[in-house]
Amino acid sequence: MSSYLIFAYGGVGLCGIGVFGFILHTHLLRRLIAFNLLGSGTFLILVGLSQSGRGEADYIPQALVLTGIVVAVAATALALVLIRRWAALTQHATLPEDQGPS
Amino acid sequence: MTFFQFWLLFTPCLPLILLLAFLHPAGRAMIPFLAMLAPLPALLLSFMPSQSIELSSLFLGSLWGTDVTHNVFLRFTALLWIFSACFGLGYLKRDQHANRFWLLWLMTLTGNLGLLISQDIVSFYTFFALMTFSAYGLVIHTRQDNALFAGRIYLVMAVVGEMLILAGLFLTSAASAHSTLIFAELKTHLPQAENLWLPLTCLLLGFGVKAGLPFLHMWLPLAHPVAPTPASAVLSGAMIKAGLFAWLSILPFGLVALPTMGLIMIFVGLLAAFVAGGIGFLQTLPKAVLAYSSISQMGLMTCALGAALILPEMWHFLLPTLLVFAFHHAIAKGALFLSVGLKDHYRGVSFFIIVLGVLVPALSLIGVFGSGIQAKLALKGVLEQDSLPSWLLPSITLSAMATTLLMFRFLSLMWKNKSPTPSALPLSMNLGWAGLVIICGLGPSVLIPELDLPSGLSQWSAYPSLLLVPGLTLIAVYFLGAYPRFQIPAGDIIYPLIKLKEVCTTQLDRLTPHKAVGVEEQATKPSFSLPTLITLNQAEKTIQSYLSAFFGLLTLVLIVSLYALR
Amino acid sequence: MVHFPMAGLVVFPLLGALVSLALSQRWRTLMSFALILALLLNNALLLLQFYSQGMFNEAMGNWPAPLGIELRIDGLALIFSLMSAIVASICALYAYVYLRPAQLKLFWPFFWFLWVALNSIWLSSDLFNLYVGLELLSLAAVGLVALSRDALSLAAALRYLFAALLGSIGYLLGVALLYATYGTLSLVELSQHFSLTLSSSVALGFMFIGLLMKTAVFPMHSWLPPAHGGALTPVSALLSALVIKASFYIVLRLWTELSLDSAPTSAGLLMGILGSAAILWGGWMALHQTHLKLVVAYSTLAQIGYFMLIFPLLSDTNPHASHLAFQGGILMLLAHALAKAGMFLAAGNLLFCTGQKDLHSLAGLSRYRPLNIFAFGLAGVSIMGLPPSGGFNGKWLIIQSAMLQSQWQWVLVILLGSLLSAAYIFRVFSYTYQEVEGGDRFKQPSPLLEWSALSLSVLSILLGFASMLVLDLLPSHSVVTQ
Amino acid sequence: MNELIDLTLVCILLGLASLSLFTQSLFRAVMFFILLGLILALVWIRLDAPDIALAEAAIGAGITGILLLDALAHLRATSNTPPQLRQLKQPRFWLALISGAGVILLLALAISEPLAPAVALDLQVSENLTNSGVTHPITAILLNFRSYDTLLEVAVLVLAALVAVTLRQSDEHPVVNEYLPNPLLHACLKLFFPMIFLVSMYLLWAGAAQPGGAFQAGAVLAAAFVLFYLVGLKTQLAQNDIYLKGGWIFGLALFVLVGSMPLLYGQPFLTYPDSQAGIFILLIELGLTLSIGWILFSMFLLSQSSPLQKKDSP
Amino acid sequence: MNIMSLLPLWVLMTSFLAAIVIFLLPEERHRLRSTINIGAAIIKIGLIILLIRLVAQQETPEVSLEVLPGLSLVLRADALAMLFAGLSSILWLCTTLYAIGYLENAPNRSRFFGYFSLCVASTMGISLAGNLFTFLIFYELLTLSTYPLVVHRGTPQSLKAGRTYLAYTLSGGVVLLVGVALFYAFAGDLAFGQTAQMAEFTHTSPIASAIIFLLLIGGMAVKAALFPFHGWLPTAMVAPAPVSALLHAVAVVKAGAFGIIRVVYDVFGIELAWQQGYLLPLSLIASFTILYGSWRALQQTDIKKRLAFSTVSQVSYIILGVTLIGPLGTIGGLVHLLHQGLMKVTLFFCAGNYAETLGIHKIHELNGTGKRMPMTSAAFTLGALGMIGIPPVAGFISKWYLGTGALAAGMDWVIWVLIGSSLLNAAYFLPVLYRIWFLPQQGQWPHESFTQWRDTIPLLLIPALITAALSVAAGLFAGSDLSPLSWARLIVIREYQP
Repeated sequence: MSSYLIFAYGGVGLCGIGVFGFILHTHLLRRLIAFNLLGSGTFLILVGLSQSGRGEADYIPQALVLTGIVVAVAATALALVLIRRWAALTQHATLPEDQGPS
Repeated sequence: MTFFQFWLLFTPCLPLILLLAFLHPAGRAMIPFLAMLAPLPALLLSFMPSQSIELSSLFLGSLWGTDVTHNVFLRFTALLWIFSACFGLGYLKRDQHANRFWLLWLMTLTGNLGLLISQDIVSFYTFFALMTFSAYGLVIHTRQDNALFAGRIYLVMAVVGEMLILAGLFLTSAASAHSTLIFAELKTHLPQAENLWLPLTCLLLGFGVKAGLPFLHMWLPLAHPVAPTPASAVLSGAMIKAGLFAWLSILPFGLVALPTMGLIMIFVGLLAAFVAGGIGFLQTLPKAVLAYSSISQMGLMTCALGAALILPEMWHFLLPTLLVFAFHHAIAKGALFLSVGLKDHYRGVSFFIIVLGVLVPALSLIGVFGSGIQAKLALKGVLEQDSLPSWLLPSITLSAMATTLLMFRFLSLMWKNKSPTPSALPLSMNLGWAGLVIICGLGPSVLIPELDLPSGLSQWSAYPSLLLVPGLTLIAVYFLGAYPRFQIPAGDIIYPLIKLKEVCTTQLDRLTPHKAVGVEEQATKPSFSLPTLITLNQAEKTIQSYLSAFFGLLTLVLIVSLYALR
Repeated sequence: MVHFPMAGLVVFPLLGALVSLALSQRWRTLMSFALILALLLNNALLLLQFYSQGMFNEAMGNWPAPLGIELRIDGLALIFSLMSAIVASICALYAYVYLRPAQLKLFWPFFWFLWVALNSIWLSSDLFNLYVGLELLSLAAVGLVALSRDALSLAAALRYLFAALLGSIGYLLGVALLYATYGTLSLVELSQHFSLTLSSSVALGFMFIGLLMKTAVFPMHSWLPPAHGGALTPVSALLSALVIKASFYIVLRLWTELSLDSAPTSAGLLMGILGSAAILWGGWMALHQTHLKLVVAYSTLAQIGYFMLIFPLLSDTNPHASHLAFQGGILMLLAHALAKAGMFLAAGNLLFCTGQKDLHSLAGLSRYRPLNIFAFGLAGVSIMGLPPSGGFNGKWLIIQSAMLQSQWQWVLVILLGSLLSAAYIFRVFSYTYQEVEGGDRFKQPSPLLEWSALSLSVLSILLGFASMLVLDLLPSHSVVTQ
Repeated sequence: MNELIDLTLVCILLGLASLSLFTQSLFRAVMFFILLGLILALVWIRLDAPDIALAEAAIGAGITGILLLDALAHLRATSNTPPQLRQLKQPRFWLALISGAGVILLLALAISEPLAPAVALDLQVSENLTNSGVTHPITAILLNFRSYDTLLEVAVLVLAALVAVTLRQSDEHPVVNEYLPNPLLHACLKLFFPMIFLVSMYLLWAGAAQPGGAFQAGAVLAAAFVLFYLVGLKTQLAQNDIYLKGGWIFGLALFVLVGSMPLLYGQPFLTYPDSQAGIFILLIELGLTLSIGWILFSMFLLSQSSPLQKKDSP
Repeated sequence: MNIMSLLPLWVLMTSFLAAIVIFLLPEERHRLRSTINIGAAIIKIGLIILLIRLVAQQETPEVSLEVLPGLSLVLRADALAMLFAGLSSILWLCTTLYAIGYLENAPNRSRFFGYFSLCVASTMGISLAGNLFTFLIFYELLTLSTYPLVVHRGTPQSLKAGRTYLAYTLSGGVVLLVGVALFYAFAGDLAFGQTAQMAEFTHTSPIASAIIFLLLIGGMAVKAALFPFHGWLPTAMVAPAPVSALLHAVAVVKAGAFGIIRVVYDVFGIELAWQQGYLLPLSLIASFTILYGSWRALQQTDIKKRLAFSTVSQVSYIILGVTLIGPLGTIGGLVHLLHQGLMKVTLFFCAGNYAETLGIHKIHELNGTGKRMPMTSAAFTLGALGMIGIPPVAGFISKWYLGTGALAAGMDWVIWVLIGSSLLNAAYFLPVLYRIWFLPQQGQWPHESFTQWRDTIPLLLIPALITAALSVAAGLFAGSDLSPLSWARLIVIREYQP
């Protein structure tokens, strides 16, 4: 098993944990973290898996991941802005439907 | 278009044209006179030669025309209408609602004249309906309770009759494979119909309502007493004959032999002739007595028609006889009705004249005077056939007993109920009445020359036989008592029928679940159903909360369905 | 200049975004409208080009497909591009009048970026490029939702953002797997090598569900009603009419290009079931809403269900029927875009008139603002799928296809859905027809607002007569264009 | 041996991931996440992807971490719902577990299938590298072969910043820049700024031939801007809308202009003239670097002006 | 494509364009709106006359537009189409006149007349539809354009009625849609009149054919108010009188009936439908509806409700006529389409006059109206007598053909249905007439207006008189070449020609 593939499996693990966390958590910040984990896992799979298929560095997926990271950061930043604004307005860090009966 | 054809067209249209007079006050004042003149063209027409006109645009293609039968009917109808109108001129002088009476009068007249010249189903039916429904207005002219009741019965029965007629016409048309609507052609096709009895029954019963067949006769004794006297006269004299006319026009008499049906008709006719006499004797109103008399007389004609069904060959002889009989009865009955309107007005000598005058149609009806003799003799002569049941002729002879009883009852009622304070009578009423009495006295041989009837005097040898039965009856009455102890209300079986209907209605009402009648819809606003909304929102919220979970689960499901289940 | 019309689809909106960020208010508006005109013209040119030369590709940066990114104009892309051009221009016009200057200032860049994203998605035939386009679209949409800046719309934006992010990641995961398996990102090339192995299935599973989440297919729809119902009116219109179509468009592309119609009926069935559930749930919810815009938003949900129904009907056993379903789906998409945008705009006008969200407050509007009600009604006709309208024609074709393939369950669902939609739309109507005391107490929206709503609604009706113009653009009979 | 290191890294990765999600304290969670970013940078190096490693360190861990921490500070001040693991009784947990496990299972199954890519894209990259104007394949891909992606990606960044502006309250006062109290630190930072700027420019220049490029450079530049801001110099620049937005769109505008130029000459969009590809790429990259740096910085800046602070003072 | 072949389109467009213009006119422009309305109606009649002349010369102008692959919108003027179109155009004029008078000083006139014209446009579309698809389109359009008219008053009752109306018609529309879709899916794109192909299809797959027939008829039966689907009609009576007139006499119910005619004659072909045994159940249902509607009418106390149930019954005559194979029954059905329209519209006009002039809504309030409003009452009487089937009003002609047609088709029992229904008709109409003419006025009128007029204002009176006169003329001169009857004969001759 090449190291590429190992990291691809690692990516799989990250994805799984990310999905688990994303579903489990209602706190928005944690969801965001889970999303980032998912993203990282995906990137790992993308690069690791395609490189394990060829057995050498493949620049295309790497370039894609670079783009992906930037996009993810942009999304994260945007989400944070929204979350903060939401928290400021409502004093909550969860969405209304997840706040339980109140 | 020849002149005659134009005249033909003009005859039924004239009363309608006269209706225009209502538009102007001056014209409105003229209306009674105009009404009197309206049937004149018909009278003239009846003396013109037979002719016909085809009106292809009218209805489903109409044929109007006259032949001997039409002419006879037209003649007595026109005479009756003329003199009745003349009578009415005075009768309604002080009536506030005279205008609407004359309006309906003219419409009824249109119907009556029109149907007498129609030679096809649709125009006949149209005029018949026009006559029927307009006459309703005449019946309830006084708007009193008894008039309204009689009117309702009349209307119900008329509508039932119309419907039976319609059914019969449908079936008749079917027999000709819907190829024609002309009576003359239909008549020839009708015998080929599969179930001949069905159309025949429908038509017999349908027109029987008008003609006062027993069990369909109830409207007659109810309507005649309540209607204004001139209206009663035409109702009983002319309009009843419309039923007869329809039978003659449509039913294939002389073309087919239907012994059973003929026998039934004879029975029914005799039933009418006798029982109506009995019931009529028990009436208290002179007009009701006359109405029953009409039923009884029509029963005789029904008998004759039944005989024609048994023995088609005799139709040639029977038809003129029937025409004479119809003529005689119409005029006599008209005169009698008008005389009811006179009785209150005279005293002394003039009263005596009146009584004499009244006796003319009364005796004539019994068959011992004037036109009655000719009619009765002719009928008997025709029915003297071997192949007919042997009891028929004696029965007919015996029926004079019923008539005698009725006339006796009528005259005695007239006598008894005469007003203690008579008033002067307008000339027009006298004229109208006198005219009819005179015509009645003249007899048919004068007025219907085309039938070549033997003159009344030539048959003098038969007179005693005519006198026998009435005479015996009078003697019996003398001994048994002239005044009945009990009465049957006019309309006889209508009362049990009404009772029956009420019972049925109440029973039905009890059976059906009683719904509140006429409940208006409550004012319903389109409103939100809040509980539903809350529940739904809760569900939606739950879905929202598990939004991301659906992502995971559905992904798994989709992958499985993509890969494993393919 | 042969490359111009196609590149223009991306360049003009990008320019618009730049201009709207850089220039002062007056010039911003002016330039924006100039660019909108340019884009409309551009679309027209593209249409002419398509008529003359048929489907064509264009390599960005002159690098052909597997290596570079190729944009493709085929009938489908063209239809969607035209659709977005029409709807977006009218929405922009509406927004120009409707929004306050402060909102408008922020609206323009988002609007332009949205258009960039849409056009890039319509044109793209590269898996990763689609991802970037999707992200651009989602973020622009989230930004638009947040434009009204109150708590409700923030919550909606957040919900939307997370759904969109999850969807994007799901899609990206699929792309990763597909690239690793097939070594290419070009859709055309992928379709040549594609086979439905386990890893491909997993990839597609993630992609589809991700995309469907962005499309708001039941039961992943719950972000949609608050987002679309709570946003500013022109935004709602844009979102409902165009944005959700983008992710669906990708699903449709993938499904048809990868010839999924030939392999697994069960996946199609699943899609159909989801769609049916969406139709019924959306319709039922719309029937019970008390706020006008929520009714419209839930109606979008139900309409998405109709689009989903084409998947079980795409099959290669009956190419004719399959093609009918495809055409029907496209027509429905198009009609829905026009009608729903018109409906939202009309609803916005109605809300403007009354100043309240509640359906009860609509009483009397039919008397005093008939034009708006008419616009709403015309759009409603298409949404209900009553003839004559584009919605009806689409529904008709889908029903025909289902009948030809004896898939009666979908017919039943469609009909039930139609009845439900009729019920909720006429429910709104019945409120407006109520007569109230007190005369005309409503505000009067500017004619431009009224007419822009009406024009979209009328277009959705006219589509019912001009469906052939649209369908002629699609390849005849065979969906897959190699 | 190598596999062992890799496995260890993976284990650490997964462990950190779990910790960052399930640790009780939100602050710690963020810290674990930043740590994870750093480990990931290592992983990328192990995966022969130094470019990504750089980007991950600078952007993934750095910028994201800063933003998260910043947000956390505000959230902790207001949100009184402490993050906690859900109970096992909740269906949510089981759904999450099923989904997570299912995802892992299916993905694992999927990637364990033998791979035989039909298309050798990497070969095409190396074949065309000479025509691309740069020698580093990743830069070639990002700015030439797939420059269209990059264009849109920059648009995404601008968009994110735009949302931040949208949510800034209009009635807000400009941020009052509080000078750091320590004059020494102040001086040091002032000194650092040109150095960091230089690093950034180097990264950019290097990108043509070796790992590095606009994104990494931009991230570094953003750090420089933050420092710039913290020492209190010329912050008015960032308060002015024109400059703020001008900075964002500069790169994008340049990109669009350069990209559309060939359209006038009958070339497809984003085509570079044959010989001058390298120069144009550098030009674009310069613009992108500046813009990316400015955008990331303004994210930070705009988050400073959150109304939360005003809520504290009644 | 010459002018003449575009005529069907223009016929459609006259009212459609009128609708659009009216929608755009401001509410206050009453005079202009009336002018446009009447002008369009007159132009339409002119165009229809032109078309009728063309059709009489064995031409069938046709306009078609392909809207979906293999599916066209076809407007074709054949003889049957002209029957319905002619009726609609004449009654449009009358009803427009009436409505202008009726709604004088009422609010929402722009909306009313707009939808009104739209309604007529869809009726035109229905009549001119050249295939089922086109028919379906206009059929649904009709539903849509009548809804605003039904709820026009905006009261809770009318809104509720609107809901009921929609619930029925839209469900019917859905059923029809399925039927039409099935038809196109399996039998193919067949225009009206291509019955030979349909016969072929029916012989290969009889069950599918039967289902299609069932669905098509079922869908149309809702509008035609056949028995289980008649519930909307009496409820819809809350609408203003011109709407009731339009709904009951011209547009909605007739559209359903006309559709059934089309299906039986031009989709399946009467011979085929007869052979397959489709017609007997239909005629049974129609017969039942005839009796049931009359029976229910008898129980109503509200004038318009009674008229509504009478419509339920009368429209089934048309359907009954359709189910009777053979030219006579067909003529009866077709001609009743027209006759019933004329008579029923008269009755509704008069009911509206009573309500507007005297505030009378209930039957027991009618006492003595004959004196106060003689012309209206006369018109009402004529209409009612026609309904009963009393000559010379047109109702008799249709009844006659129905009866003879039934006998010719060997369905003797039908005439008893006709008779029974006529009796019931008499039972519920004659008392009304009796009250009008023969009973004295009781107290004050509920709400008297127009006291300066002897009867009522001319705009209300004249349309009623015109339609009454037309219904009499249609019966009286049924044999003439210009009568509806002869047109129906023409249709039948063409239909039964091999």
